[in-house]
Amino acid sequence: MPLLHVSDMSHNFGGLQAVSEYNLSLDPGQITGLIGPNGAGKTTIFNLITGIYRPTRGSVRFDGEELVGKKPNETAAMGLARTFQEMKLWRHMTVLDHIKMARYSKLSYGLMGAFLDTPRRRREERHATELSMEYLEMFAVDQFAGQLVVNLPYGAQRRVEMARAMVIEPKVLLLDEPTVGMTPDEMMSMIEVVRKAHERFNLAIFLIEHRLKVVHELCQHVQALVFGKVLVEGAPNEVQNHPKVIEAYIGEQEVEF
Amino acid sequence: DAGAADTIKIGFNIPLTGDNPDVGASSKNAAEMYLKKNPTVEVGGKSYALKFVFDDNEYKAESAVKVSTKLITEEGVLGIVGPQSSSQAVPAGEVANNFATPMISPWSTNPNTTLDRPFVFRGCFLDPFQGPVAANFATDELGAKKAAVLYDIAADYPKGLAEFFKAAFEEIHGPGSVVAFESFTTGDKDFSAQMTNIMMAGADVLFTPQYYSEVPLIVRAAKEMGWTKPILGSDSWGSGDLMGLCGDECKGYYFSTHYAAAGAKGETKAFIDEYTAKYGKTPDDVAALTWDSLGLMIQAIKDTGGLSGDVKKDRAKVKDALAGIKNYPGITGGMTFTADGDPKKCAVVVQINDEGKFAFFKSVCPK
Amino acid sequence: MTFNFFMQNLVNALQWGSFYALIALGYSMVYSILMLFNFAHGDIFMVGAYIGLGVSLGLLSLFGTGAAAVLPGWLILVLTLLVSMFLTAFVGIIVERVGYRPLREAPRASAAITGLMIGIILETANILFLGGSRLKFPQLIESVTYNIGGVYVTNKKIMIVLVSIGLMLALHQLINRTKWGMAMRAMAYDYVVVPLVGVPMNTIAAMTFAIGSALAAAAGILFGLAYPVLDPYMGVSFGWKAFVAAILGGRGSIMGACVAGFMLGFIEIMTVPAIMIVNRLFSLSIGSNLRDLIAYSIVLVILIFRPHGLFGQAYSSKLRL
Amino acid sequence: MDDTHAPKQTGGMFYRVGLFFKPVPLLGYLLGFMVCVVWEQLAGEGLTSLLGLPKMPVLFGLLTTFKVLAGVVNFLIKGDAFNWATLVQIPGAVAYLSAIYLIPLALVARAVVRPANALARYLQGLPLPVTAFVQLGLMYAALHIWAEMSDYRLIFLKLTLIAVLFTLSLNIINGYMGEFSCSHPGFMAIGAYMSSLFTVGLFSSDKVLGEAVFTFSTAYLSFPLALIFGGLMAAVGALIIAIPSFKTRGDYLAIISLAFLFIVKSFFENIQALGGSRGISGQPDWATLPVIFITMAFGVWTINNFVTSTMGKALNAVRDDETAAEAMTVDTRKTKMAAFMFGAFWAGVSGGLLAHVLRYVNPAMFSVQKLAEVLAMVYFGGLNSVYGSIVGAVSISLLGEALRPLEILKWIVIPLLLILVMIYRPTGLIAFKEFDVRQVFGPKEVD
Amino acid sequence: MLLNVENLRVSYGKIKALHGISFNIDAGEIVTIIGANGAGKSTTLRAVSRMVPVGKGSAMTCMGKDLLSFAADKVVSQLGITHVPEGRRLFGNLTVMENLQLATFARKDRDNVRKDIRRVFEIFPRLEERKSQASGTMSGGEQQMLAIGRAFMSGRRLMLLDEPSMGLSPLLMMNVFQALKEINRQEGTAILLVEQNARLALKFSQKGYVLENGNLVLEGDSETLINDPEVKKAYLGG
Ligand SMILES: Nc1ncnc2c1ncn2[C@@H]1O[C@H](COP(=O)(O)OP(=O)(O)OP(=O)(O)O)[C@@H](O)[C@H]1O
Ligand SMILES: Nc1ncnc2c1ncn2[C@@H]1O[C@H](COP(=O)(O)OP(=O)(O)OP(=O)(O)O)[C@@H](O)[C@H]1O
Ligand SMILES: CC(C)C[C@H](N)C(=O)O
Ligand SMILES: [Mg+2]
Ligand SMILES: [Mg+2]
Repeated sequence: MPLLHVSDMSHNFGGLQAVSEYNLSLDPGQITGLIGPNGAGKTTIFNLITGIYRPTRGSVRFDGEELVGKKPNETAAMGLARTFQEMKLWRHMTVLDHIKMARYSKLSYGLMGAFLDTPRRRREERHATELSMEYLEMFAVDQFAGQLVVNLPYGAQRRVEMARAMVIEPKVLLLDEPTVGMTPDEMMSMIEVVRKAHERFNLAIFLIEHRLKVVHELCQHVQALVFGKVLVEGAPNEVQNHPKVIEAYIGEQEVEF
Repeated sequence: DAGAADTIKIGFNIPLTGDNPDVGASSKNAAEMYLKKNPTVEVGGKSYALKFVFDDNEYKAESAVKVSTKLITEEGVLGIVGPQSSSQAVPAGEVANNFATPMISPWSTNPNTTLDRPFVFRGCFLDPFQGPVAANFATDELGAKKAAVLYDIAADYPKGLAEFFKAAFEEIHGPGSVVAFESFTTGDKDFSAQMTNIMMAGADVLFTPQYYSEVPLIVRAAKEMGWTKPILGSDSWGSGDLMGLCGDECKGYYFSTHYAAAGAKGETKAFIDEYTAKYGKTPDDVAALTWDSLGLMIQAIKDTGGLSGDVKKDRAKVKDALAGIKNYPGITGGMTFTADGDPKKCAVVVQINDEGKFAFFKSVCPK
Repeated sequence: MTFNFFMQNLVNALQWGSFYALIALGYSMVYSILMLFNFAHGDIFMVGAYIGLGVSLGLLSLFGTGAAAVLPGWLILVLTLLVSMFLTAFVGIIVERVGYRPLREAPRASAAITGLMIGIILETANILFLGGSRLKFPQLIESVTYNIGGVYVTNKKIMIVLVSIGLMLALHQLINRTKWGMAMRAMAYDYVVVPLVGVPMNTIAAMTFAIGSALAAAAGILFGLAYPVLDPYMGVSFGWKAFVAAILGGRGSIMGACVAGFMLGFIEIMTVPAIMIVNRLFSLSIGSNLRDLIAYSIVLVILIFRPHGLFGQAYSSKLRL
Repeated sequence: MDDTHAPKQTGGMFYRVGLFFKPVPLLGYLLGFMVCVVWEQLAGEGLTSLLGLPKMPVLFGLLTTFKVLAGVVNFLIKGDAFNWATLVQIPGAVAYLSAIYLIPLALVARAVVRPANALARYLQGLPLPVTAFVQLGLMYAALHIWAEMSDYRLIFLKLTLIAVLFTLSLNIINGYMGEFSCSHPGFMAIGAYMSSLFTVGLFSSDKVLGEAVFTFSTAYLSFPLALIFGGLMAAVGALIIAIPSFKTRGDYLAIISLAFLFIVKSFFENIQALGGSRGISGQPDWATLPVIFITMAFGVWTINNFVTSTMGKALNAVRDDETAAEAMTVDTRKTKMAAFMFGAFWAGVSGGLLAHVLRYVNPAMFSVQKLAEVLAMVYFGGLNSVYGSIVGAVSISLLGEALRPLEILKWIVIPLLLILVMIYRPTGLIAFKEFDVRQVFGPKEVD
Repeated sequence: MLLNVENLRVSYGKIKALHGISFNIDAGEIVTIIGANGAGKSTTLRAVSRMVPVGKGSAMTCMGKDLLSFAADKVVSQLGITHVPEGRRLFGNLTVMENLQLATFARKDRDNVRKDIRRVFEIFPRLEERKSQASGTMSGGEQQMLAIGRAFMSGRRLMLLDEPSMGLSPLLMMNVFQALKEINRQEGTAILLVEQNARLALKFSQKGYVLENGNLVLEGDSETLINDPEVKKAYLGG
């Protein structure tokens, strides 16, 4: 049984059919890519899976459990972590606090612990800190631990966002254009980071990208989405060279101006 | 101060800022006029310079407590005049009583201000007295059988008085004779809804124990709704500004109060004339009552027959002297304190005549 | 409980609602465009009323009163309205310049605090200059009461309601049909980039305040006609209640503010007869004093069912920190 | 990169003063303050008369100074008579302040650096409650002696401590959570009334609430229960707002909470059983300085615990980006509710204290004016910061008292000051600063 | 010369972002600035459009006029320099159409406005389909189109483009660049382009500058730069 199984999911905004009859099955350890023109509905699919929107129709099953109707924090706590197309970081919080925050659902000291600084709270907080530091190191941002995120270079911010998602200890990671705005160098190191995380935790990854190179390097399976529908899916090479995909999405790459 | 030995300090706990700065201004005016007239007091054959300390309570309970404490412990006053409104006078009275310092609130009509507080006195009659005065007047002089009441629920004084009026009126005419008992909240400006109810109820008289600033709006709302019957007010109407705000619309109506400015005689007239000359307006109740309360305080100081210089002992002496005062001839009437520290005094009912003056109509004294 | 009784209250509520609506409108202008709680707005209303008082007294002394009058009362009223709206607009512009422009990058709540403080300064300045006592607003036009089938209506009430509605419609047009209005709405969303499309941001901000303040002045003068006692704190409770109405209406919606203003007026006025009716029907004796309690409970309930206000769109508007 | 900017340049006087005091731990200042207050007990009266001051300056000379200044202002504006000799009181007050407080404090604090640091280091090794007990005990002792000099100081201190707690409890919502709540005076009212109901209703005879139910001499031991009862009722009130308002985001909380404030006020005005607009008086005199101090310290401690825990920091996450918070497993609804009710609880407790300090409570005390006051304290001091709330509450209270002689002008000066602070430090004087109890109580590393 | 910048210095508080850079643009020219994240590219554009204050000694002229004497909105309406900022920054509460109309706020030529809107819709047909959608709900790519369209409406002597390809699909990215080229050709609009996709940018432009840590370290025509081994290594991905 696949880890994440989406069947016949549709959603519309007012009159606009943003996603229609979308299907996905993602096995543990698999990396699937989602490409498609702007406005095709890729981000919307992420939002539907994680519970930000509720699909008009269809079901999303994760580890055998139905996700539709669950709130984003619940889906996340179950092991579905994500990053955002336009990074969503907390302006006034330090890097370490960002990472620790993702342990929220794993803390069990409760409100009384929060108010009264119980030994249990101290223990759990200490553990969360240690764990967070490990992740910060893994994503090479540990030297920024005490700083506010806004003061970090762009690439580092992206890695913080990724580390934050990883601390949830997810089974599936949803990445929405993780290399947007990066130089080729930064892009390459991002690919490495994703690959490492994948290998280390046998993570299933669902990835939105416009950079075909990234898709190519990472994905075993790719879906091409157009107008909310999957147009073609298969191995990266197949999809990339599919005439329909070229027509709708890739275009002639070498144009002369 | 240097030579504190031969000065007497009186503190004033009054609202110089906040919602009602004109109350503070009137109190201060009266006090300053008093000081001009009586810069020194003779006590036990020794002459003392009078010194007044005015402190602002911002029309807030919290500040009134701080100010009282400050006046007593920092300024070392012998006695305190004020606060004026019960919402400040009740908590400030607690402080004064705890520090064993005599306090007279000129204008607070809430029974709790003086209750069980030997050091706290007041300069005016109480609501339980004024209410029946108004009810009897409505019955006897206006021939009313059904009455309507419109009052501010959120302010201590109108609310209390409205209730006392209702009780008194219903005692005379039976339960239900107050056919409309309508209220609003401090700061309200529109009374049309309440007036519509009152019109429907078919009352013979409208009693509205409101401040002079609200009276014009109430009167106008009444007239706009077609009200043609008498309106009766209370001591809070008696401000020099009432007619300036209300104009012709208020003429012919009545209110009960502490003194009648028009047609006053003797001391009262002297006070009114002097005040008018000095500040350009007729003194309102606060001014007159502050004057009297101050007078009472000074009288009590004189009655001690001599001050020891130890302010704590002197305060106790002043309190005893205050309690013992008999028939003090105030400009708002003769005063004798009951055991609670409340004066027995007469109320007058005035009518606003065609010249816009508050003309004496009737005087009612406690039995 | 007659039809008359209901109609009478309806007429009263219309007038009362007009004030809330007019003030809420000015509030909403600044709120929806600059995304600021302009806690000084109630006090600008007060300033407008006092300016109106000064202007009308000036005009009356110039053109005479009573039999010696050169100009009719209604003309003086119109002049007073125009001149005072103009002058109060300047007060608004100064408030914007001093209290809000320096804080454009600051958290919105900080600007709300400056607004609150400017309000206090305006009140205090009034007391300093005019003393604490109340002033009477001159009655520029003769009051005439019409008895229409047992319902009492005055000419002033009619005029107040009409003028308010007229001003509201004009404003609605301005916001939704002109490029100035468009610029204002754009500014609400992202003021930083407004200059990048060639729109003079400071001018728009100043104009927003100017229009809002002019409306407050109009409200102040009409208020003076209806309730002729002015005091330095008259704007405080109006300010807070207009704040409720402006947000209840829904952010970005001028019409919403207007409707919510009327609605608040209606609720406040109508609870009094409603309580009376309930009392009669069930022979209870609930006091009409529960008005605030009931009125604001209704507001609460409305917000439970329409969490984004009456006309508001559902987008997040966190305080900018 | 060409040149690096280390903030190393030896700056002006402030910098050097800062450097001078850098190694002083809190314990050092507390010892210094202790010496000052004892010194004042001994020499205060004498110095006062030596300097020709009419009265010992009770609020660090501020009151004296402004009283004289108010005289000057009245002379200039209204032409009131002014005794020019009183001008001497200003330097007098400054001299007093320096001789009794500033100089001894500076010298002692600096002189005890070594032992204070050693002691602090030793204490740091002990469990936190012990450290806290010693240092807070010292702080209390010093304040107690300070307040003993004058009952005016005492009431000022009591009300200020209450204001600190009240301000901080609002900072949870307006600062840490970033919402704009207007209902805090309402919570305070609930706390004040409910705790009064408890104490007056059960333990003292009163016209409104009737005869005392219990009469025993140790009744004051039940005061904490009264406060908790008040706080809990306020928290229940908060629930009424929290349920509808956290369905939505943004500004609606502002009006829902404002509506709630109006409702609460109207409620207490109308309930005759609670005295209506007359309020309740005759609360027992149980809110003594130690009670208030302990309550305040405990309140600050729990609030600080909360906002520094991951649970509490979720508030910041919710404020800065709610979608991201949810995506990171934060239960935003629960977090917001908890914070809101927690804030309301402490507001209720501070209300209970206030009622028992004033020994009177009426609905008019909890108006929008109170709201303006506490908002000013929160934003003046600084958002999202325990230090900020302490600084805000203390400085606004102090200003409010010190400027009282200016009468009406006070209400020009204070607002102007606040506007200036908002313009130059839009998030308040000390914003976004974490309060680490161990570090505060700990030694300062000398390098 | 259309735009001449001398010794431009900008700092954000204590952080110095630009240390005195100089460059120029001729009428109708397309110029690219490339550089790593945080090099100061966006800052350069913001300085030209007067969104950030510049430091002492900086001088900028546009067609001989002192650019520093124009306020931000006048730079757009009087000099015709428009700026498409990083992250698009549309007015999300306004519709697509309103966004375009607003951009003509200061324009007096009402007749041309209508024509220009038609032009925008020709270049980006998707925008016409979504004419009355609130722009905030459009997808990233759609928003980018609108941002360019909006800039086109408000002035077209010089367009400052901050990473226009960010988040665009490959096809759309080509379309956008083609559209820009067309605007450049037909209207003679000069373009100052900031891009992460350096290869594309250099191909697209005539002249290029390389910015490193707030200093211009290299300049030349695009051809030369694209073949420069250093540039290749650092910015073109080997
Ligand atoms: N608002 C700001 N406040 C403080 N520093 C800033 C601000 N904006 C930019 N900086 C700093 O100025 C420097 C240059 O930033 P700029 O945004 O111009 O870089 P960029 O080259 O456009 O980078 P990117 O590719 O990430 O967009 C960076 O060090 C950045 O951290
Ligand atoms: N809240 C919303 N209301 C209305 N329409 C929406 C909303 N959110 C998205 N849309 C529309 O749904 C479509 C799909 O948007 P989505 O953000 O999923 O695109 P995308 O595939 O992620 O594109 P991109 O690659 O540009 O990010 C777009 O046309 C967008 O305008
Ligand atoms: C009329 C007043 C302002 C005072 C009033 N008698 C009171 O007790 O509060
Ligand atoms: Mg997307
Ligand atoms: Mg940039």
